[in-house]
Amino acid sequence: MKGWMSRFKAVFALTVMALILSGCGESFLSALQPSGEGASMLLDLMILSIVIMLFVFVIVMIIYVFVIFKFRQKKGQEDIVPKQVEGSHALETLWTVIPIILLLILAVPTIQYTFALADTSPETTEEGEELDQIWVDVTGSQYWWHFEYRDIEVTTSQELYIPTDRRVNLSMISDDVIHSFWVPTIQGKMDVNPTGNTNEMYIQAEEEGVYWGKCAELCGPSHSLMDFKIVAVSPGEFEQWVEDMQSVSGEEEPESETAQAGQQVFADNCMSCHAIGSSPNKAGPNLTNFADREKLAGVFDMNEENLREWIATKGEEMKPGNSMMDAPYDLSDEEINQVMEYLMTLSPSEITPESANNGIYEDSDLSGLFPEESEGEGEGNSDSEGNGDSESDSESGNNSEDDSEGDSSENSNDNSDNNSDE
Amino acid sequence: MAEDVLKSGNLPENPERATLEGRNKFMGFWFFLGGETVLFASLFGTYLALRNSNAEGPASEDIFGLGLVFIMTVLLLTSSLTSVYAMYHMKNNDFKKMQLWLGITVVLGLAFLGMEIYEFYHYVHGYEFGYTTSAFSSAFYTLVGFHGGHVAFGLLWIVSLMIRNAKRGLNLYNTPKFYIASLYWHFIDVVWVFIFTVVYLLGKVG
Amino acid sequence: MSTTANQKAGIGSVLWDYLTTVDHKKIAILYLIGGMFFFLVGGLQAMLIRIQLVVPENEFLSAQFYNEVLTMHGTTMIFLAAMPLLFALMNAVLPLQIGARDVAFPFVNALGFWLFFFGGIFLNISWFTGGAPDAGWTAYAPLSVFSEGHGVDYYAIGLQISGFGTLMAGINFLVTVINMRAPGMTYMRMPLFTWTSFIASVLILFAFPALTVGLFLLTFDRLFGANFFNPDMGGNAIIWEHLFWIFGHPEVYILILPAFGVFSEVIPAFAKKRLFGYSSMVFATILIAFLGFMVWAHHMFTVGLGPIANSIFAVATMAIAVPTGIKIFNWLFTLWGGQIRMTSPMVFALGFIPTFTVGGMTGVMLASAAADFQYHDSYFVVAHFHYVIVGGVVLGIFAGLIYWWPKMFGTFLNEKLNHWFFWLFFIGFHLTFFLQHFLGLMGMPRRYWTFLEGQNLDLFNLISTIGAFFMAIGTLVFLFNVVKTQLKGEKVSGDPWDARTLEWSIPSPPPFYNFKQEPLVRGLDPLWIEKMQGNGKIQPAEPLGDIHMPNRSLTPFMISLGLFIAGFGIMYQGGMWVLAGIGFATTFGSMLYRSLKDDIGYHVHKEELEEEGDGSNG
Amino acid sequence: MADHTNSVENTDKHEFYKKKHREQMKHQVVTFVMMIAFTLIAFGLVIAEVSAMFTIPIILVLAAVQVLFQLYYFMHMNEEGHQWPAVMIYSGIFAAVLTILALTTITWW
Repeated sequence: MKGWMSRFKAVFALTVMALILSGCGESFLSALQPSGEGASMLLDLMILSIVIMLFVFVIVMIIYVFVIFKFRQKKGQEDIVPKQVEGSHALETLWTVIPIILLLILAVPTIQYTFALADTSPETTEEGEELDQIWVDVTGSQYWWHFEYRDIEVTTSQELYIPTDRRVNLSMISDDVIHSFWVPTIQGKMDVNPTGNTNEMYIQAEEEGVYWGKCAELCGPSHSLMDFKIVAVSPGEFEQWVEDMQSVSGEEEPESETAQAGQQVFADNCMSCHAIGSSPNKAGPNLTNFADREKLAGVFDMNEENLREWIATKGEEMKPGNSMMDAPYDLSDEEINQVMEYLMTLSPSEITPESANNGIYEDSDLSGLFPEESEGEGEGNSDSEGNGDSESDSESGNNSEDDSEGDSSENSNDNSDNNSDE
Repeated sequence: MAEDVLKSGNLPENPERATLEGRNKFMGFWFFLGGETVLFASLFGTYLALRNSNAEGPASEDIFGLGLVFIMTVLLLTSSLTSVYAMYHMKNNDFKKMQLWLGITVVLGLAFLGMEIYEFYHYVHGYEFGYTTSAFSSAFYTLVGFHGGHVAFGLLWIVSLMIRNAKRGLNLYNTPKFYIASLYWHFIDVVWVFIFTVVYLLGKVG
Repeated sequence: MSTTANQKAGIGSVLWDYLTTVDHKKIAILYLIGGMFFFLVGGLQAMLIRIQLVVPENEFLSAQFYNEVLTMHGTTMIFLAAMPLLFALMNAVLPLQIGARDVAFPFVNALGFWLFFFGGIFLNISWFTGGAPDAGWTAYAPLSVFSEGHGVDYYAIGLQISGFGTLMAGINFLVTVINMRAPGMTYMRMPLFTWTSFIASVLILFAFPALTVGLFLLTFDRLFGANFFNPDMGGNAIIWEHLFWIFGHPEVYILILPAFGVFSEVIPAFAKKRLFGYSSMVFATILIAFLGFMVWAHHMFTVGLGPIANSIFAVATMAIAVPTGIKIFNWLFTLWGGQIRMTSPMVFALGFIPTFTVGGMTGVMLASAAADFQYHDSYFVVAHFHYVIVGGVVLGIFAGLIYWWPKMFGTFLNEKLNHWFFWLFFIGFHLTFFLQHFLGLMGMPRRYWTFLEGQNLDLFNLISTIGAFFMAIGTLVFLFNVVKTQLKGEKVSGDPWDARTLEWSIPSPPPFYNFKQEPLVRGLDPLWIEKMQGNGKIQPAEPLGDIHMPNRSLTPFMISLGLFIAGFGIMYQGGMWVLAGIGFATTFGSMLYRSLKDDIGYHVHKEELEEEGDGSNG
Repeated sequence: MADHTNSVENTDKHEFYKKKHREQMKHQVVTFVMMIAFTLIAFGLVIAEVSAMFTIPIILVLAAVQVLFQLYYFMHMNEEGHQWPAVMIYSGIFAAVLTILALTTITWW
């Protein structure tokens, strides 16, 4: 009877709790309004722990309030000497055993979820076939994010496009100090270490949308401005986006004359740090689809005024301590205008953050992105598995290998390049 | 009791713990050694984590020579024994012999320290294995250097005790001091046992 | 030699008295002044932080300055405010509670204080020489290694100096408890505050060396080109995180355990009942300390240690909730059936119970490794540790200060003002921090200089800032109360609270030798026993005789001053190496002086003692 | 807490102590010889290049035993009045083992 009652109470409390919590924050940012598999699991776990803890809290408070009102000394009682109780084995055993049970209830799902979230092996369909995995090499730098899609030669920065039909695996490393990759609505956070300790996690969005990501580890003055976005689009849109991005070489000539002049200025002054088209990680963000971005430098509204200030002041006031402040360029107002015009032409794809919010769902099995699949299921799978394996090798703590590499952050990038050459 | 403690003469069994001050020193110093254990553990841990991170500089197999290390080990182990002898004579209230054995301890310690300095010099100039060469070199010099610093401090301590008390023999005021100095010396030896095992021998084995 | 009376003296001689004192009660006052000073400095920094976050995209502080303020707020509050204030209580009370005339190492005790003091000053000088440390109080490498200027050097060297002081203070208390207890004061009769201070000292002994090493490595990396944390040369930043948290987690218990001890004194005293389940309280304390050493990696769940390590540390962390829960229920059941007097220390203790329970709840939630992926480094964590440290440690410190104030100073703080202080502080605290739990889950990471508009974070941040002002006003009320009370200087009896333990059996403030005759302890809560079964006075364990006292000494001050000077030399190098030479010469010279000079103390003679009344609390 | 400042006059007792000390000293010399022997074995194993799988555990065990010798014989932890030192040293070793384990297993992955 008691068990039934408590279960009922738990379900009731859970529902109420979920309702209260979901009123908190914005749907693109709040961990309490999950839109991804990981964040949903985590919210379940959070609610379970809150319910258990509230149960304890309520008991403590009942005793507490009772005791304070009941046993407060009243006028004229100053001489009463209460009984000096030494303790009670029964009671003490009770409040040792019950917490242990409650903690066990929490510990079991905790461990399950901890392992589940760390699992980056391929997903399987209902028929037991392995889905192709998308791996993205993430690099965190002061104060921006770089994303390289492994095997499909697409590079982007600041805004990561993912399809909604499957998990996207991330392999993360930092270029300088420790950062932490956090998209509260999609998945819990994971640190991005500089030391050759590559971290892996998966993200999965259940619905289309633009989700805000944050850096969660103090990384310098502009730590609070190191935002990024996850743009979750339907698989068909994602496939198209990839194809559009792949077709950019950076040599395309813009239509207007000002923009052409801007392209020249850009090539002379900016190309040492920035790239357009697929390229290895450089000192500054990749600008292939710059004009499609929702935000400038991750946090500012994408408008002319902001862009001008950014280029003219190198973001000194906007993002203190950013590494563009060291860039040697010196542009005239006219040149800035030209570069701005050129930058605003960098819109290679129809698929933009708007596509994530337009409610159009295009289906695809993404097989176009994995050409080796057509040669035969088995081979394709083993190949993508191979990637996972090479990563898990380094995960198993092969010290000597990692150490001897010294600059293994670059090596891991090289590896992925090699893979894509094959 | 105060002034009595300065009188030399017959001492009770365990003179180092005969006074409250002595017991306090004795206890406090042991606890300090407990803390030192964690200090060296942190250094050992750091070293073990970085021992393969030689960043294209020399690796442990390339530079460590076991001959020198073996001699250093024997020197330090022997000095541990000689300081036990010193305490033996202290407990028998034989001041002269205690001083003699402490003197031998100091000489052995100095020899150890000299060889360590030679070893470092050799690495830096013979192998270009400097403090800033790699994470491995930093960890190596820091760990072994911390131990060397402890040896140097221990030598200074014992020598100043010997000089200070040279003319007045043993009493209840200075026996605890001698005793804890010898505890310190043994502890240094304990650390070295791990250094030669973990740093040098494991460095050779790989 | 025996200067017994505290005659009115000039500023110079008072200053000299405090510079050279080895009396644990005066050292307590020094710790109190130092700790309070830094508490106010840290509080000011907290206010700056809250003002900056009052509205989105505020530009009250620059990004760099904000990072310096947040780093120094954390560092100051933990190392320079909370710990010394606890040491103030321990020094003032612990020897009295065990019936000792002094601590085991009076000289080392003074040295501990001066090292802490100079370390703290050293750290704060950074404000005036080009910028304070800016890498967070955790100083994660490699950010702390790459940090420009000398800020982080000040952090590393300043904490190193004050860390030595803490270690010595810890060893001193350990030996004091083991060797200096009065006859009859067995371990299981020791007051809980003594027990928890003892266990906290054990933690200090084993936790601080890890910090010492970590700080050395950081110093070497920054100043001498070592490569421990430099990824390009094979270094590994994770080592710093481990070393820091191997120290940092026990540090949390170093702070909270003595606060638990304070509550375990205050609650029985004002419930007029002995502590419920004394032995399980002792056992729980030991268990917390033991488990506290095996859980540091729960600060590192998101670092990428892998699911196996995360699970192990998650379960170990959850286990700590059990002994902590035992404590909470034991306090509640001490109250049960008692005669509760709502004095101000008691109000603090009662405010602590629900607040700390919330802190403990969120602690268990954080222990759930996977869920921590959401909480970690968000405002949820900020809220959690302020609930534990303000709701536990700070409330404990103030409860203890107010409770033992008569014993330390012989005066009585105004109760009405204390209640005002409590309510302003308590309400302000919950306003400030409760909503921060939600801010964190709503997507606000910690250590954010500014937050953007349109994220629905504005309202809660505003409320939080308003709460912070309440806390500030409350603290000012307390300061006003202290000044007012001390100016008035009304003397109180030895036992103004009608309390239970040994420290209340002697006059307030106690004579410099504490106990005229060693007390004979007949059980737990010795004074209570004598009140119930005897004449209310503790029986002596020895006939009146000469009392041995240590000599005063300036050496601790000089040793610390030397390290302080040397710190600048090591940091600025170049021509400043001279300073390092001078500093180390001063330090080692003073140490040599100390060890060469026979310092055997002096005696207070029986005849002098007889003139001074019977030494009871009368 | 009386202090035994009065020295022991009794010569018989004195002789007894001396004899006891000599006994202990013998133990300590034996200990020393064994420590040297252990050192020789450890170095010998490494120089002889016996397989690492075999050598590493052996030399670590030899080191641990040497440390116990130092603690119990040279530092007299086997004598009475050493309960607290033992508690603190073993606590220190406990913390030390955790530290080293963590730093060797979960700093690289």
